[in-house]
Amino acid sequence: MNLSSDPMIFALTLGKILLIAVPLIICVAMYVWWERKVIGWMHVRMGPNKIGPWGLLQAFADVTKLLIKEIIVPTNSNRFLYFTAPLLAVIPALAVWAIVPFDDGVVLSNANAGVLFLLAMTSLGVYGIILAGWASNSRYALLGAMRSAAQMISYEICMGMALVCVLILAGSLNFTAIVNAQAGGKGLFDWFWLPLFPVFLVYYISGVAETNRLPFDVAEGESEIVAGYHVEYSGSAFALFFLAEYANMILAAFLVSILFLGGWLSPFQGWHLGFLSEPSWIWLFLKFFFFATAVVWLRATFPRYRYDQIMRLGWKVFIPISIVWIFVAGIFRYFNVVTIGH
Amino acid sequence: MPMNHAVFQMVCFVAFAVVAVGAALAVVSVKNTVHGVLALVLTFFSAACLWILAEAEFLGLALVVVYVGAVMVLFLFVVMMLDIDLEPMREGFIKYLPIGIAAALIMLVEMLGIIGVRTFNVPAGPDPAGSSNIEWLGTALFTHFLLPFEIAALILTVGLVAAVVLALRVRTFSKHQDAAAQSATHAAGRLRMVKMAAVTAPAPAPAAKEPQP
Amino acid sequence: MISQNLLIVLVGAPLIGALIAGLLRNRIGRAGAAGIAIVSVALSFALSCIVFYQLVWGGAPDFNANVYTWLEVGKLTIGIGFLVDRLTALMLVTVTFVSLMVHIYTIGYMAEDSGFQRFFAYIALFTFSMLVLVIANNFLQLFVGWELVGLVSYLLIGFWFEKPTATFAALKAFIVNRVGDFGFILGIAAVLYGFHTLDYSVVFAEAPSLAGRTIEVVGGHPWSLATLICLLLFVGACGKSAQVPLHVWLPDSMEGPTPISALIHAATMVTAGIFMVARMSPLYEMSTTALSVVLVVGATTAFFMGMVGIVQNDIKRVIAYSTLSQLGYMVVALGVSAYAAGMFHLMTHAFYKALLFLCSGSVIMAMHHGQDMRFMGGLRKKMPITYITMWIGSLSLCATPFFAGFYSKDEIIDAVGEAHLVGATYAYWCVLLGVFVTALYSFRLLYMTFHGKPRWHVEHGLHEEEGHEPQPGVLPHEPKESPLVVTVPLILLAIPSVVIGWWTAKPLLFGNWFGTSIFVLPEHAVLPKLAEEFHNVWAFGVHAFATPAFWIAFAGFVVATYVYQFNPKVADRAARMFLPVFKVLTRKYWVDEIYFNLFGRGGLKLGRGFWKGTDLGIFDGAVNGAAFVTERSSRVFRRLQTGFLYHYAFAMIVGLILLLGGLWYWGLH
Amino acid sequence: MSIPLSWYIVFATVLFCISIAGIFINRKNVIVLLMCIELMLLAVNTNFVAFSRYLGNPSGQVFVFFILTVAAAESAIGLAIVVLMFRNRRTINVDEIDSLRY
Repeated sequence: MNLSSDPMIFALTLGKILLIAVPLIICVAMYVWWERKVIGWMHVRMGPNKIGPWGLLQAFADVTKLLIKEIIVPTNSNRFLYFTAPLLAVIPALAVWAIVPFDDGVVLSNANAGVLFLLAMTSLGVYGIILAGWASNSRYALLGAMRSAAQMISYEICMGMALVCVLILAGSLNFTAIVNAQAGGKGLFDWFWLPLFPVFLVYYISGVAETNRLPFDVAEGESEIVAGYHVEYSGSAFALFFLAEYANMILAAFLVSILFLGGWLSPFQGWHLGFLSEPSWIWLFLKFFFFATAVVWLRATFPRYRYDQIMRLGWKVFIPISIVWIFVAGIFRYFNVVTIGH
Repeated sequence: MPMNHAVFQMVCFVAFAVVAVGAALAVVSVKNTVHGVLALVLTFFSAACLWILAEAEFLGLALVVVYVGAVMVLFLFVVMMLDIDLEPMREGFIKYLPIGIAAALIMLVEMLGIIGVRTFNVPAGPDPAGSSNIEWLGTALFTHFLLPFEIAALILTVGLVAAVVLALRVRTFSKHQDAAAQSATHAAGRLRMVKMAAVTAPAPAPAAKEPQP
Repeated sequence: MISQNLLIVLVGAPLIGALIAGLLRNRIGRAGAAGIAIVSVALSFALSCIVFYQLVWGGAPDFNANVYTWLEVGKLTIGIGFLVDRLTALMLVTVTFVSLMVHIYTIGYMAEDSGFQRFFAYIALFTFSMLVLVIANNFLQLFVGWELVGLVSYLLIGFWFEKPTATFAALKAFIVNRVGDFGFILGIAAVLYGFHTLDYSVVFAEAPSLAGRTIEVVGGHPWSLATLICLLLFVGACGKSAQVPLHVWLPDSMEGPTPISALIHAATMVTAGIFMVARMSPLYEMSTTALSVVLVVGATTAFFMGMVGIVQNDIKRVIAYSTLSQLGYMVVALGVSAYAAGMFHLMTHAFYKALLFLCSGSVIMAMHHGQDMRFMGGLRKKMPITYITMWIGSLSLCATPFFAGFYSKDEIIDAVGEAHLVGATYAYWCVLLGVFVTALYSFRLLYMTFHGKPRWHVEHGLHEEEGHEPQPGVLPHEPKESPLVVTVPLILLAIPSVVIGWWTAKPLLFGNWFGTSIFVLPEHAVLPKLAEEFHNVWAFGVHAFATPAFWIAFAGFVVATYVYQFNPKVADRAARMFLPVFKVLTRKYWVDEIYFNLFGRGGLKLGRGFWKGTDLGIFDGAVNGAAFVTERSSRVFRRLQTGFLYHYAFAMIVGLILLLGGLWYWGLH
Repeated sequence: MSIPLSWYIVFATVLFCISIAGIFINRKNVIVLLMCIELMLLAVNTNFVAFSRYLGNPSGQVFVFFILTVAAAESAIGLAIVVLMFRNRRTINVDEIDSLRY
């Protein structure tokens, strides 16, 4: 609350927000480009290569096109909600970044209840989707919204459970504290992915599923319901959904790196390899890059699940695994099997 | 002009409170129930902010997670999916409006009279010693209130089961895939191998004996 | 140190065994149930031995701790805890050993019974209950164990629930025990009143403070609190240990399978009362009145119940009355503050009486479940092991010098002789003459069963006839010695019946072996006086030949030998000659008839009166009237129930507004 | 903490009264009734939170925690009942739900 006491600090905070939001939006654009490039390579084709060097400016061109397109409002739709929905989708997706740390101390708000904030914000995302589907006055959109919302809620549960495992081990709801709890002398074996290996996988896969990415993208399955909840959206309204979805994907990759792979800690920590053993934001971004690329990789590799299979995977496989692992984590913590922090 | 910390908090309180009250008025008065649900979401959200202002961060965020993120979504689902004819629901709205307002006002005056005036100028208690609100609450919850906590967990489980049992509808006539049955099949269930002698006597062909027409 | 976990396993193992054998009885089969029960009890026995060793030779201090807090009511905290001192340790070993023997014996005895697994579940459960009872460190846990053994006893007496006599006997045992338990729980309440705690250690430590305290149960008549507590508790002991006048259930309980008679109604459960009184010695020492009552009741039981044993024809009933008589001896010992002697007799009795019962069970098996001694005889050659072991048991019972029973019983008689309480003289004559009676019925039983000519005959092919009512004395084939699972426990029990006194008599009786667990006031102490004349067990045994007790017992032997071995006609003539006495004895002093007519019929009449007058008239009238008024008035009131949610909400809110207004108007104070 | 306790009390009271008015005027729509009840609970919870903060005693917030739990279960079951009711009677109009009347 100190931001109130001085207009300078107020302005500074505003600047920080911009410093996070603008690169994030650029990152989304680059991520789209990178996705198309990687998939292109995997398909043995070129990918975007016309606009800018290696097609780098392709994404920006697409954005420009979207922004200047007309937004078509379907007849008999609920106009107010139709325009509110994309905002409801994008605001939480951006707001989460307030508590994501990029290095020790480099975070907009080092809140104690960071993880709770994360849960609160991610649980808001579902509103944009339901409202978009309902307000569009379209069967396809409504069905897509239903699927999407059900899928998100389901996978949020196992993500929450997986988070609980991390919280039990780290003993804190603060992201910086969680990362610091993974510090130690055994390099990457001090990170939580090792004691929490099953929930690490659960968390990552749930992250992919929650963002409705392949192979879990039945919500927008083209062959069945055209494009999901945003089928009636066009122009900048659609761009907002797009932005929200990709920001969420980036967030998921970041969170996996922070929660399970030591954030900015070096994989060689404690091994006395000079600068290689030092913690640095570069490590965090390398980890993030790996997981972000892995999402694309998954998309290029796996066929789409059937809808009931997705739900079964979430409810009957992931949730039981993560509940069991909560007990295991509790046992680890109680008997000090895992060393926490230095 | 540098703003005082306390004044800023008060401004925030007033802002959130006004939004919350306005949204609550909308909840009880809007025509479209979907809008009502959304207004209620806004009320909850503002109330959560007010709680956070009162340094109850955990409960504020829990309110968002539990109510905004789960319960209200459920409401939204139900409202959207049930094909409700809203017109008869509004009957008597105008007729009962004065009664409702009167009752609310009387209650308001009475309650403020009883508790409101007593709370003016109550100084805040000491800050909970040093620790964060979450630790504070957690310590209380897992020591003195451990049994109620477990009972609450039990209640949630019962609620879960009850909701499923109530809303579950087994469609007997619809055709659907039974994934379990599908994956449980194996060759033996589909194909029966019958052992037969390699050579059998050819059956007498009755047709051959009949004269061709 | 005695480990707490060890004790938990010790007590818990039979429970686990019982649960597995009982709940999974169809899953694990007969062998599985028997195996699990025997293993669990054997484990308990082994651990009991370890505890005993640690306590007696290992120098471990007494164990007294709460394991679990059961409930807290106000300032009263009741836990589940263990108190293991020498008294408890002795009981642990005795209980688990006899129980183990009975378990093994049961394999043979119950081999053809369809309730085999159920039976094992019950006896393992019984072992658990008994352990809970003896190991308790507070009154409530003692009571829990007390009730549990009562329950299992009920289940086991009525084990053959198809037999009406068995269910009747079970019911009788249960009801008579209720009377005792009622007194017992009142006693516990009195303890709570007097000490504000139920913990043994606190109660015993504060027991001397009871001395002058009184309580006015009936206004204006102050009663000594100590006497009240002790007498109420003794009522419980009377019920469980079958003392006059609550003895009636024990002979009938012989309807249960024989292993049960051995385990519960001879060796362990019935001794719970003895154990309890010994455990409460610090309380009993505070009240000479209570001790006198205990003494007289015990002496009466010892003599008069033994008399009934002489005229019984059912082999098990003879032993049952013998048990009553021996329990009387133990109670007598308690009454003269010779608690150690009582406990010692409890232990020796456990061995030889279990032996006698199991022997009789063996005979019964040989006679194809015929129990009438008039149709036995001449079995000596047919079943030598049973014959010899039963002789050993009987000799021990009759206090033949150098046998285990001798040391305990003789000591009790001597102790009574030394005592100066009110009623001590009466008690002395009772126990002295009781010795004669004991010898008489013991040898009568032996002669009628094993000696003389067979009074049975064999008819082959009897089994084939379905639904054939077995005639007494008619056997389908020759009686033969029982299998090994039966005879081995007999032999194992026969050994301590002979020798256990040789090493234990001196420390237990005179060596202050029980230490602090038994408390005796110096002016009551009779055993130390006897200790002055005691040199060693051999001299004690030889000295017996100079005591009246031995010669009286010998007289009993001679009479029995003459009458039942050489000149059976004398018995009939004696019966005719002393017809009134004989009738009194065969009708067991008409106690059952009195109870039945007084309590049974009287209760029925009372109940009928209540039913006709009070229940139908007053209560039903009130209830029906209330229903009538309700029905009529609700015809009016149900108009209020519109079924509309908003009407209810409206009523609630109006009520709330009124409530708040009232609160505001009259103010909050 | 610079906001007076009375502000919270007034706020909660106003919220409570609004929900009472809501129950009166939306008397036919079960879902709005349920929402009004949630609103009432929110008002009560706000009081709890404020008092807990001002007394420095965590019990109030623990209570809110339990109320949230029970209320979540309650609305899940309530909505399930509403769905069931709609499925069976094609209406959620309170006026038509009167089969429990004498």
